[in-house]
Amino acid sequence: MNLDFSPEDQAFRAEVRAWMRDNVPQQVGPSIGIPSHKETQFAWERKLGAKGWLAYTWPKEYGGPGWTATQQYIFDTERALAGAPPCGPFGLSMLGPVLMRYGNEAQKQRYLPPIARGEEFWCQGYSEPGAGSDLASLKTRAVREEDHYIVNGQKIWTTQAHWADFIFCLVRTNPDGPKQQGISFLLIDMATPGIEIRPITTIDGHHHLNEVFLTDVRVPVENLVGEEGEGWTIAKYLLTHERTSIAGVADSYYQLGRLHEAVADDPVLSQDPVVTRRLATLEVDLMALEYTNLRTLDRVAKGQPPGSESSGLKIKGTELQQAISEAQMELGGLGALPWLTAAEDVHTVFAGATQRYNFLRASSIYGGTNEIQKNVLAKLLQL
Amino acid sequence: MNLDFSPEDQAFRAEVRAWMRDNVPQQVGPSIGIPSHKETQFAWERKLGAKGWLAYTWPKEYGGPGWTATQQYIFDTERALAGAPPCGPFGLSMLGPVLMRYGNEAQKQRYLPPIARGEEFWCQGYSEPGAGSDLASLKTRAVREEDHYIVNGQKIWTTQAHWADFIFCLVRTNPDGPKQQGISFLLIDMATPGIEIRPITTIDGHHHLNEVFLTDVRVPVENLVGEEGEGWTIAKYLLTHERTSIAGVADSYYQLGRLHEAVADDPVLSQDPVVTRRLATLEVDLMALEYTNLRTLDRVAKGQPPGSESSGLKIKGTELQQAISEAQMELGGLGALPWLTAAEDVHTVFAGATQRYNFLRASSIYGGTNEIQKNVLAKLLQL
Amino acid sequence: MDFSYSQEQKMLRESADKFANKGYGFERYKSTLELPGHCDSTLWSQMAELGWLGLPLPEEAGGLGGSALDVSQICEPLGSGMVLEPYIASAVLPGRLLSLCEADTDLLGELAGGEAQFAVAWAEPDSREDPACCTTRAQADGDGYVLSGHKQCVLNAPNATTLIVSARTSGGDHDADGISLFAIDPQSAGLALRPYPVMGGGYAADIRIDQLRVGADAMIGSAGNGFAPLDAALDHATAAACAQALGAMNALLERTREYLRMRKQFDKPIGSFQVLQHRLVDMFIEVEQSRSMVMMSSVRVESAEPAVRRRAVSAAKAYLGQASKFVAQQAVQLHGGIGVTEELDVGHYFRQLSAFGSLYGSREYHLRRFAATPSE
Amino acid sequence: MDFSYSQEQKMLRESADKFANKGYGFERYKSTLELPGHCDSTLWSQMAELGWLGLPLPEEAGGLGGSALDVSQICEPLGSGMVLEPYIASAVLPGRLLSLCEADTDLLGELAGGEAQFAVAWAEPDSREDPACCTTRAQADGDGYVLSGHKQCVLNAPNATTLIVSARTSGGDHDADGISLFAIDPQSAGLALRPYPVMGGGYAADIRIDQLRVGADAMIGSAGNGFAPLDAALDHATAAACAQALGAMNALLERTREYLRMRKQFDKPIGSFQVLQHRLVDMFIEVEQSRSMVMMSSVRVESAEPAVRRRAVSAAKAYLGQASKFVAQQAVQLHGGIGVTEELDVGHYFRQLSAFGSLYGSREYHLRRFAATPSE
Repeated sequence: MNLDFSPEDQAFRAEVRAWMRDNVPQQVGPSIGIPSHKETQFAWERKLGAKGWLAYTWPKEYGGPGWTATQQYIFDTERALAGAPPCGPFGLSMLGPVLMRYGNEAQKQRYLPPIARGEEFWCQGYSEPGAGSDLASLKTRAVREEDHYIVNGQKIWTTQAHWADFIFCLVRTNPDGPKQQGISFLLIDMATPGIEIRPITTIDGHHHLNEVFLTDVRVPVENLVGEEGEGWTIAKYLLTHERTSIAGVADSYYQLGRLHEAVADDPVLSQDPVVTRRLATLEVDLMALEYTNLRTLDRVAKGQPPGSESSGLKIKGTELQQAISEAQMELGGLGALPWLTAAEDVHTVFAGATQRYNFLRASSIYGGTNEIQKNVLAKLLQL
Repeated sequence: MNLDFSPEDQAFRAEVRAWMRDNVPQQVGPSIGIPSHKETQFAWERKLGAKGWLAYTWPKEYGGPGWTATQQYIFDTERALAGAPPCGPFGLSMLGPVLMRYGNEAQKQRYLPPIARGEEFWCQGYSEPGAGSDLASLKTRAVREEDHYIVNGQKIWTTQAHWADFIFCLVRTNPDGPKQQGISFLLIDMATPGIEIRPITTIDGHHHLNEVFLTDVRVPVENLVGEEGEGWTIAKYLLTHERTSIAGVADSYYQLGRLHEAVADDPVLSQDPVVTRRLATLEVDLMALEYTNLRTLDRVAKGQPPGSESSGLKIKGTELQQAISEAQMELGGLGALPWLTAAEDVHTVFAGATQRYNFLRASSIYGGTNEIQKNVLAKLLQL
Repeated sequence: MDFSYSQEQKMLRESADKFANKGYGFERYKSTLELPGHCDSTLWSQMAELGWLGLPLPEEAGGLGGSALDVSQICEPLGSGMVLEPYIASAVLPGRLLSLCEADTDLLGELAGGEAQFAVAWAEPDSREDPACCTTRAQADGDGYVLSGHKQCVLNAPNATTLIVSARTSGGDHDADGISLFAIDPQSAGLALRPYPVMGGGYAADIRIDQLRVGADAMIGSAGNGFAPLDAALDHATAAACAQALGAMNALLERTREYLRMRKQFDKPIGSFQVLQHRLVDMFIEVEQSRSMVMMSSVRVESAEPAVRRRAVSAAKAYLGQASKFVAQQAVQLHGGIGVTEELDVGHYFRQLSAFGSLYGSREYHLRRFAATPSE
Repeated sequence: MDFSYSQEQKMLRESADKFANKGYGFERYKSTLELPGHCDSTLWSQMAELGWLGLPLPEEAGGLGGSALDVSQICEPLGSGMVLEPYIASAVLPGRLLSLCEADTDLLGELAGGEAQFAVAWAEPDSREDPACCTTRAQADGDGYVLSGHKQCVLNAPNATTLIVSARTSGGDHDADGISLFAIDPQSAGLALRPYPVMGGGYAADIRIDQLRVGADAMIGSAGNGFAPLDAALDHATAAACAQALGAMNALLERTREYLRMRKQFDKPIGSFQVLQHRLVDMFIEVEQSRSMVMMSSVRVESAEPAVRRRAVSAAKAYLGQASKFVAQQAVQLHGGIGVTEELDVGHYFRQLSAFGSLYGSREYHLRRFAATPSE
């Protein structure tokens, strides 16, 4: 057993850290931990794309750097510790792996390179008003008419649909039989006539989410990924794919570090043993999560499937993100109460804390609520 | 709204307090909060019985003092604050109310007065190895043969069966039909041939519980309470009967008070803000429970049924008892670790803390686990 | 002992229920958020007409001499109806404060009539929630005073026609003695307000006071004796805020219960899942325990004994600080996606209860104060 | 980075698994509780033969030079098999301590061979878990020392043939400098042991030392420099105790899982109830996170950098202090009635984990130490 990164990996870390130090622009480092403006986010992603580091989990043949799992983890850690936001996951971590596995050659050629360069932005069309935790009961219909599908339906909770060039959608191509069957995976250009976006403002006061209405949207059949009816298999593949950064450990270290600094700067809080204890419990919990995450990384790096230790990463990770933001808000006291204040204030940890606290309530809901996660785990435990 | 007791009730309180101060013997005050030896417990109960205060919830006609609900509450509070143990509930709070409502005149005459005087001690024969939370699936059979029932079966978790003169039992008199039906309520003399007691030692290291085996036990038919098959109705009556002291508020105040004193005496703990905060949270939680309890008392005193506020009393009450004992144990540090030490040590709060902590794990299990309690509440909320 | 409400209290509550839940509602709440200062003057006048603004004031001053329990019967419905009008900041707190200082009745009359709006400026960036910590200084100067200092998060200051400011005329920064109170026109030279909306709605301001000159008649009460009435008035405001939070908690409980019964996933109501059932039960128990604490503190805050008053109010605020966060978090969680949007009132209650946690003293502040106040 | 165990470590674990779960078991545990000192000398000899007692000792001293990670591979099975033999108190802690002090090899040889039993007396009633707080004094006297003081809860003292006692030869009561270590025969005049069983099994004693005379050769290591090795050895013992607790936690998880699958109520396995399912999932997650902390601290405790070692061990003990209590409480709760009896091993694991919470530094102590130790 050896808990230290290899000399090569440490050298790699030093390289990434130096690059981040020189290249993360001040206005991109969203100290409140929620996505910033479209322009700054896109500029940052294109900068990474130009460096060849945007699609950091991809092999070289598709425009990624071809890093090992450990390098990917180190990169994401250094990104977070530099205060830079995560890159939009929809093209990178969701569609990318799907196309590499299920896409045909033409689809790979067409769609992967622009994602890796940061030139085309994707969103995800999974959830529907009646299909949240019970995703398989989705109703959006795609009816084939010659060389097109005609798509009708409604998607909801579509993150950054208003930024996106494309959406990948689960649609029902066959209304008969068990509900998991008859679902297909379609790529749709957001510029297609019949697509309407309605913004949903979330409780952090920002516009990240949308409803997407599809009315007689014509989608070329070559935009079908895999076979008709294979959509559920593809969706499940995606859900189990990403395990080494799902816990958000580095982002939590970054936020906890900012809280530590803010407390140290405060003459009263820094002398309060109750506050000291609260920060220590958060840090200890974060260490437990970190080493659990590293155990998973070690398995993945060795080409093994993630072990049972990985099961709790999302649950514990989101709980901890929420607990840290709650501590930021509460220790901020009255100073955390101003709402949606001007940008210059947001860069103190307490001023942005309330928005982060609100924003992060979604973290235990999206991608399968923590309750659903526990149902799944209970099955693994054969209950 | 008025939160203070009436002048009459305050005078009553002063009277009880004075009597307790003069009459609670040192060795009865079980500072570890778990039943002491049979002899001391019985002597204490008979002392209360001689004063006419043992059956403190009963009307005068049955040998109780005929107090109001408020006086009963005050009495129990003063008893607890004086460090005296609760009296055995089986005759007093369980069988007593059952006989008053369902017993015939002969049964009342025979059984109630000795309970009120502390001369006959009862235990409760409900649970069976296969029927814990699912009490209605009990299997102990009572078959009528002329003027006797022949009882065969096994009871478990029978508190103080080894102290008891009698046991009241739920038995199955009719094995057909829905399981809630066919259950009857029988009174059985523990001296009857065919009754065997096997002790169960609990994790506090003491002997409170027993298994009771019944083999061809002959019980006169006049010992049937109510009608044959009415046992389930009677059992449910009991479960909903006692609401005004179920939370154990005063006992928790007593234990928290002892912890406060021990902390105040300790030069390190008394100066630790983390400890101060922990005690404060416990006390605040206890106040919330106390005033919720008082709301129920107010309704009962006015002849109304307990309101929805009473639903959480047992859940919150047991959680708080457990939390206080956990604080006693943890703040005791190494001083709390000696196991089953000599009696003279037990009278410091820290030395008895581990036993209390262990003993109280049962509090969220007996009388319907807290999980079962929440199932019942969920039904009340119409989920 | 009696936990029932008087006929008058029931009528107050009924009237407030009607105002908040029928007359107000989510749409009105959202449109009020569009108004400057999040304040709707027609509603304020209506509150004056209903007698609510004068409720906390003594009868001698044209008020109704209402008790804290009376006030709580208004505040709980205001909370369940998410009414944004600054009833506590502009009526309860300054009303109690002026009454306790035996201030002149003109000010009280304006308050009761709804012509004036008030804000009490006591918190400071370094005061850590303790009204005795006051570094704002009032230097005697001729027949008046010159004030300098910095006040933080003064609720309703942007709407106020009169500010009541605590400033030290003697003593050290942390002394209870030596604090005086001044009624100040917010337009005065030497005052700089930085207004901002507060999470959950309502406006506040940070205030810089720089060599502000006031006459001797600006002082409310007597010199150096401002702490006692300020502390008591803040306790009244805190108890009222707890009642308001209870209203919001109960609304969230009701909405979540309805949602669990109505919303289906996997072909059955999500309320049939045991884990969600128990979660709702936990919320229910917290609401009931919080209700007990609101009753208790609304009565005990009237105690003539400061220690009794402080322990009661601190216990209630500490308890509700935690319970309200639990209820709000679980309400959002159980609503899933729709719970984290601004489209449903659930998210707005969530923000209001989050703000409640930090206003009128955090849980940590009140736990400290509770522990530091002897019980007998 | 590599989280896998070496072949040797796997073999150690297998052998300990066999010893603990096949050779030992609940019946042997209960019969050991009947023995004086809760100690079974045949088992102790067996441990010596297996090489476990010498495992933590350097090869120069006839030991196996095992790492803390090696030791953890013994301790986790000992925990899951509830083995009562004082492996940590009498082998790991004194073994590391003597090695770090470069004590003479005779003592180490006796330890490895199983002829001697040890106990380390460092805690005091007022030391509050900090080994630097030492009021026991060793006064130089001729060519020896005279010791006086009071030691608390000295694990295994009633069985020990040699006590290692910390006593101050210089400095103030709370100074890390000035603490010396002495090897003392427990039969010496001036020593009074008050022995008692500890919750969960095992014996300890409180020790009064009154004018105890020892020769200069009783001192282990050099005068006044005892704190550094004591602190490091205690960290080794703490890491080992965490591994042992992990074994017990995992055993409880397994037993509870089996019980949920087997036990029926309302005509179905209780494991079909969602609330109990999620509770078991919570236990499972806590066990996995605890396992990560045990791995981490078993490696980092070897760090030459005291700050790294302390942070790692304190983090692990603080985490497991809470996680073990949660797992133990839920195991009892989910077992219902049978869980609160001595008839099932569940209740005994529960008591052992309760004791673990207070031994080798409580969660509160380790959180304080963690926060006070700079991270870089």
